[in-house]
Amino acid sequence: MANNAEDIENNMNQQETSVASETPQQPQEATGTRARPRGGSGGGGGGGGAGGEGGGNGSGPEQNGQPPAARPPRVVEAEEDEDEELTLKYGAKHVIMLFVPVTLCMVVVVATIKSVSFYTQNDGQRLIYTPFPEDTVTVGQRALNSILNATIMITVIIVMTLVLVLLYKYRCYKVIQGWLFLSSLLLLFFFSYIYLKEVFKTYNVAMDYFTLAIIIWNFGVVGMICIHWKGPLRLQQAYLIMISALMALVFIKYLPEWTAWLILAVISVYDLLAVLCPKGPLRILVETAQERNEPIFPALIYSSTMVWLVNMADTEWPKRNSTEVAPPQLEAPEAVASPAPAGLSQDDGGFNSNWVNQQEHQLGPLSTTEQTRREVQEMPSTRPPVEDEDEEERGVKLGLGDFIFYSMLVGKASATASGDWNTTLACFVAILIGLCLTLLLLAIFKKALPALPISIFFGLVFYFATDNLVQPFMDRLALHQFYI
Amino acid sequence: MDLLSNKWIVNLLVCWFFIGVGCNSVEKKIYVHLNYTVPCVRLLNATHQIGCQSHLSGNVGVLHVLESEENVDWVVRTGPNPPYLVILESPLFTRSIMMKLKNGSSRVAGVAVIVPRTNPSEGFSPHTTCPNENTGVYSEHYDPELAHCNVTVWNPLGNGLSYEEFDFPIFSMKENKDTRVIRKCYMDNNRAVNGSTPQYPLCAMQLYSHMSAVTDTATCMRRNDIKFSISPEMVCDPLGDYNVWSSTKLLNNTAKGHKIGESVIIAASRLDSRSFFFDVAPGAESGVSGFVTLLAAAHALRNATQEAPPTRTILYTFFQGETFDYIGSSRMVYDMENNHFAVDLNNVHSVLEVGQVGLRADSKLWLHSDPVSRKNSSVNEEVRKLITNLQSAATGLSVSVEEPNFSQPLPPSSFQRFLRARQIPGIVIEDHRSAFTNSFYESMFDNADYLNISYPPNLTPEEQLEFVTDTAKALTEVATMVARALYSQAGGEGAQMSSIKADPQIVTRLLYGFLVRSNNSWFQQLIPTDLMTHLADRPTNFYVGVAQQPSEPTLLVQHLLANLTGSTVNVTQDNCKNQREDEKDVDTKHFYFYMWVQGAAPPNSTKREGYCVRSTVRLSKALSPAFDLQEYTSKDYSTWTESRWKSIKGRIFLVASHELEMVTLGVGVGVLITSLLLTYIMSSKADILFSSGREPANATY
Amino acid sequence: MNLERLPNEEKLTLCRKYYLGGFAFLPFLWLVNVVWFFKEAFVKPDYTEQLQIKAYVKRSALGLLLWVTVLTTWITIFQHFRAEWGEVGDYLSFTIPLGIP
Amino acid sequence: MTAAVFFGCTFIAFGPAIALFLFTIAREPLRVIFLIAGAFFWLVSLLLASLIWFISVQISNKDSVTQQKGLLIFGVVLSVLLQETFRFAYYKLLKKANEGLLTLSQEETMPISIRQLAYVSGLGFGFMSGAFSVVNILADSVGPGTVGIHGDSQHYFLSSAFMTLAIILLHMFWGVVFFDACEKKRWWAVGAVVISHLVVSCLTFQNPEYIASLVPTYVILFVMGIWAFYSAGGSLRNLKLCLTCKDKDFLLANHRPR
Repeated sequence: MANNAEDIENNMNQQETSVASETPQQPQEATGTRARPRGGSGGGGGGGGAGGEGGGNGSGPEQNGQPPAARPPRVVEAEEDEDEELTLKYGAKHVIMLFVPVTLCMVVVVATIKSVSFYTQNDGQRLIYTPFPEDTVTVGQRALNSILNATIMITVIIVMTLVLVLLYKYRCYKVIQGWLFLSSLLLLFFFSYIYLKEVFKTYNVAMDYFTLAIIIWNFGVVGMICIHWKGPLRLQQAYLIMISALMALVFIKYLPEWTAWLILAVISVYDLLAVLCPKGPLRILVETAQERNEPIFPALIYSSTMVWLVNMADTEWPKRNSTEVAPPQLEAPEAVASPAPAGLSQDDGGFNSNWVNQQEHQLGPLSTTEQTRREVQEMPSTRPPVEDEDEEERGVKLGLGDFIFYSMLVGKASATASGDWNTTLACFVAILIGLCLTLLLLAIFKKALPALPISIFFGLVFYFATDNLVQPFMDRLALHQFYI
Repeated sequence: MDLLSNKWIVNLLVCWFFIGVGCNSVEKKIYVHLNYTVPCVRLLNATHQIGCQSHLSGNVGVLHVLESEENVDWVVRTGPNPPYLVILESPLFTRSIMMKLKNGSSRVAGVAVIVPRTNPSEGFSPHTTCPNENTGVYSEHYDPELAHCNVTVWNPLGNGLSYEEFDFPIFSMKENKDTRVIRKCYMDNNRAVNGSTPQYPLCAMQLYSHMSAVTDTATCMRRNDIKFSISPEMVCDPLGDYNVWSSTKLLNNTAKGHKIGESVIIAASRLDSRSFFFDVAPGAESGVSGFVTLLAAAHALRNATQEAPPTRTILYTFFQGETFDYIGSSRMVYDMENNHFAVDLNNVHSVLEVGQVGLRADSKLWLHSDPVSRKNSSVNEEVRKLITNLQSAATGLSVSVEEPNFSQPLPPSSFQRFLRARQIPGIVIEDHRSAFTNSFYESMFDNADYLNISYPPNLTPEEQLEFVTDTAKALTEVATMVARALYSQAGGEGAQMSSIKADPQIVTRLLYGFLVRSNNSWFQQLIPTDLMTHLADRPTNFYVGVAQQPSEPTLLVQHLLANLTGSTVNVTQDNCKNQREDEKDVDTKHFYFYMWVQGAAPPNSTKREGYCVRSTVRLSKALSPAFDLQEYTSKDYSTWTESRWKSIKGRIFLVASHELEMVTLGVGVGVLITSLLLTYIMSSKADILFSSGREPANATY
Repeated sequence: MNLERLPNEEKLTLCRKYYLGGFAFLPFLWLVNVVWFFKEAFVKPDYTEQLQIKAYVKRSALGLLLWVTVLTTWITIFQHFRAEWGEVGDYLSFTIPLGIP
Repeated sequence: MTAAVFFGCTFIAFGPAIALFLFTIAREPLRVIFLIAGAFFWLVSLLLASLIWFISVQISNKDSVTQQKGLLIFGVVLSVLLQETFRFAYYKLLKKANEGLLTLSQEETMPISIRQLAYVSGLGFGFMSGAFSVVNILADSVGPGTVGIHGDSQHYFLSSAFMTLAIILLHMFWGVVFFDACEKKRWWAVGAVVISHLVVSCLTFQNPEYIASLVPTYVILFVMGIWAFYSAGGSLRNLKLCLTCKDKDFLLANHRPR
């Protein structure tokens, strides 16, 4: 989310530069200063600007990417008039283009939660990373346990981040790639397997192994093709959504309640730090990526860019897209990868032991969701300047991690809130507002803000508030049929 | 970290303020959930499935209270709004009506039987006319004439309802708040006043009892074994429990198989019973009368056997699951044959089984024996001895024993399983000459009232516990007779005879505990603390249940037997729990069973003073051999399994007429379409409509 | 990825790869191929590779149809006879419905 | 079978709202965002109201039925007032945001007019309040049963749906009138909005006498509709024109890219 926050923003400073483009000094400072707060923005002034802006749109970054002086003023003039319109319009468009997939993901999760009891019933299994049971006698004990669980999880996340950074720093691309591929394979095949089984069980229908094999095989392989190789964008997006939904469902099932809430909270705080703290591991990663001037290893990204390109397709130079399509393809694998490893657990006994490595895989990439957001911002800066001018490039990319956490929050809300739809609704709106608010705040205050914290914060607040305050109130109202 | 702090604040809010936040009030407006519902569940054997089954999402039907048998026609034919959920007063719970409903089951969503507080006047037995027909000793090759109850139909009243299969749920309800609500709901809404069809909204009911298993035991056991999943799903469990046994002489229970020089007299009785419904099985006459008598006899024999031990050993055995094709006895015989039991069949000298002895017309008991095995002279010899022992034992008591005519086969009894293995002399004591006198055999009415265990009004539970009823007195006599017979049969000298007397106090307490309230002070004294949860304020349920852990009656009988036959020893609680006299003692546990009972509290304090009881009481598995041999289609062993289920519940509510529903839908669609059209026009014409600005479609209405 | 941006020969190779891939028991791939290249094959103005694309799309559609028929018949057979097959039916089953034979 | 009731009620309650959303909101990202923002503001107001209500319930004694009902009524009134306050706050915020946008953009016009904002935010309020008041009822309308075993009217679902419909549309109209009044500094109009909102809420106190509550509500709905129509710049003349379809000149006159 943060990325299209910055996305909007760079539109702003971009057209500010254009406003003040008579004096090439100002913009540089402008971008320079504005570059600071951005987590992802490596390499100081101009580069920083690039870092921030790359987020959504291919267009922004290069414009302040290379020193503004280098930019022909004419171009700026050309852009002027649409730019202020774009300021909000495109930002808004991007947000909407994210609303749809996020909503879809949440709908899938909530529908599953409401219908398939498997994901809500607690059969005592826990992730190895949340070893402390929550069915304790005293509240205090439970609180303590959940805190411990969350701490363990978050430390694991941080550790995995570091591991990834190191892997990247020493150019073990092959390792990362292969591992991601493998894990994505396992995810696509195994999670969908479990999901199917539970669905069939719920509706009490018979299914034979032959048909099952065909279904899983097709689903998995086509998924791999679409995500790792070439496939219709819609299909690719659908797969990414499904994957995050499956991942979220697994979290919802295997994370104890309080632990889940705590982890959500801590994750968003972690994201906050990752965005604003000048010396985060992500930042190091990003900077190295910038030095090497290359997209970081495939990231965990839902890309809406291409959707948009489709509309403009025929009017644009056909040449461009070879480079254009690159990012999504590269990004995709890890998108799959992160949740994937949870797929490692195909067995009934010794469940936990498996969860260990699953988690290790999982959490690593998950943590990269934030970083990948940053990375995506870098990517456009590596593109040839040819395609900078057209606004169609301003696609947004949202880490699948965000999908997962958003859906996890909403799903957990609908699972735990005693069959009350208001709570689910409230959490949903709160999260969308988290997206919107970043935009509104940007529109008002013009400051770069990370997104996950806001959404999750609203989500948590509204979950607890609605579940404990609003729900009884609305319940009484419904009882007497009063309307407010 | 503000997120955290905030979260915690909210959590604390929850902790403090979590009051008065009930479940959804609209749901409360719609549904009334039934609290006390007893379903009939699905059981399976080698060939059939019996019992009831609802859809996965429950069966919904419009309530209809059946007034008479003719009224069934309304349900299965003429009634205007099927399917119906039939409410039966228990007098109408007959085979003919149930069969009509079963055949018309497309229009029957379910049945709810309302059980009255008082027993019906005429007899009712949902069991078959020839209980355990195929697994007793009287098979075609044993004696064709006697097979299939050709000579005597033991349970003439049996209508076999318990062995029918219904594809709709059948629940039983006690007369209580629920039934009042149901009746009111029915009267208010569904009552067809003078023939006119009732108007919507109608009162309806939904019953959930979806059973997992299907077809037969072989199928469901096979599906149990298919475990290719993270969470393997069991669909059925074999019926079974534990037999309780105890011996007057010490038997090394660890060394199985033949005991040289050991000659054992088996004093048997059955523990379990059943009824049409799942967990109402009082079995007063069919089960309790027998084993209470045997318990009392065992107690009466304690001193005699300790002071003057007879030459032979008396083995008290209480068989579980006899109702379902002799699970307990067949298992014990199987174990004896395969040397898995403390003794084997060669050690068995004779068998004396106490059957139904609760109701005795003119105080006669009938000694049933097996005509086929008595053709063998030596067996006949022994049987005669046993009979004479019994007759001599009966002298001086208010009971008289007689033999039915020679050619009559044995009634359904555990002894048949022993005969099946080999020709062992034995007698089955019953209170009926040919057919059962018990007119509620294996039904929910076979309860304390039927044994006319009644107490004078305004007695406290404690007083009731101590009050000696006539039934208790009668059973005491029987117990005394049985005890003396056993003693002499075991070769004890006659001097002791007169001293062997059953205690009416014990008997009445036992009857009270098993048939009225197991949660009484006496039982509480005689059990370990961890069994307190098993005690309840209702009659014990003697349905055998599935073979996981010992059921309530088994545990009760085990501990009662231990207390009644065992002796208190001065052993610390720790040692007692570790089955040893003291720290260095390792081998008494082969002979003895120690248990720490919580005892009584002295009058001035509330803390109970526990003590250690040492006895020879043991539990032995009562799981049909068919499941060890994995012969799920076995002909000669019990193959009964009980299906699993997810939820058993029922609720009542009103259903709206389809017209109203359709109207609602129609209006909805209409509103949608009109608004779509209007909005489209508005938004297309918005420019003109709001000339001073484009304000689309906010004047739609 | 965005088809319109592809030069025709790449479209052709892509379509061919999808078509060939479909033979690995991947009817879904064929479905994707058909849907994805339908416009290319039948709507777009003619160009040199279009004929082949058309052929591939048609064959994919054919294969897809074949698969659909095969699967539906098999599933109907299975659902109908599973109970009668008894043991075999159970071992063929991925999920066995509860409570109904 | 009762799925019919579910869909029927859903269509009744949300049909117009959905239609409006599809034809006028969905295509414009900004509007969607402001819609959701409006929903959010309504949510916050409800949250505050229920917080106060909850605390008051905790300190009151829970046994006296009358007191609980009184508290509930108090809660309703409070939440109505809070809603209108938040409407005002939202108005202020939008003004601020628009100014912000205005400063950004060289053009005088902002990408979205205040009237559109009024309409969109009103609809947002309506959506959320409608959803919150009816979604659980809809969820229960699926089940086999219908209301009435305790003697309630069996038209519970239907009336709830119609009431929700009225509330949604009313919120929309209130939004338009309210913002317009704020623009023109006609505070009496603002007062009128608040009063009418209060009246509508208080009318529902006499449920389940549905006639007594629904009919006046729909009268108010109609009046507010007309008012909103005029304050949104509509007029009879416009209406005639667009009915008689002599609008070519208008199309030319104020044709704007949408």
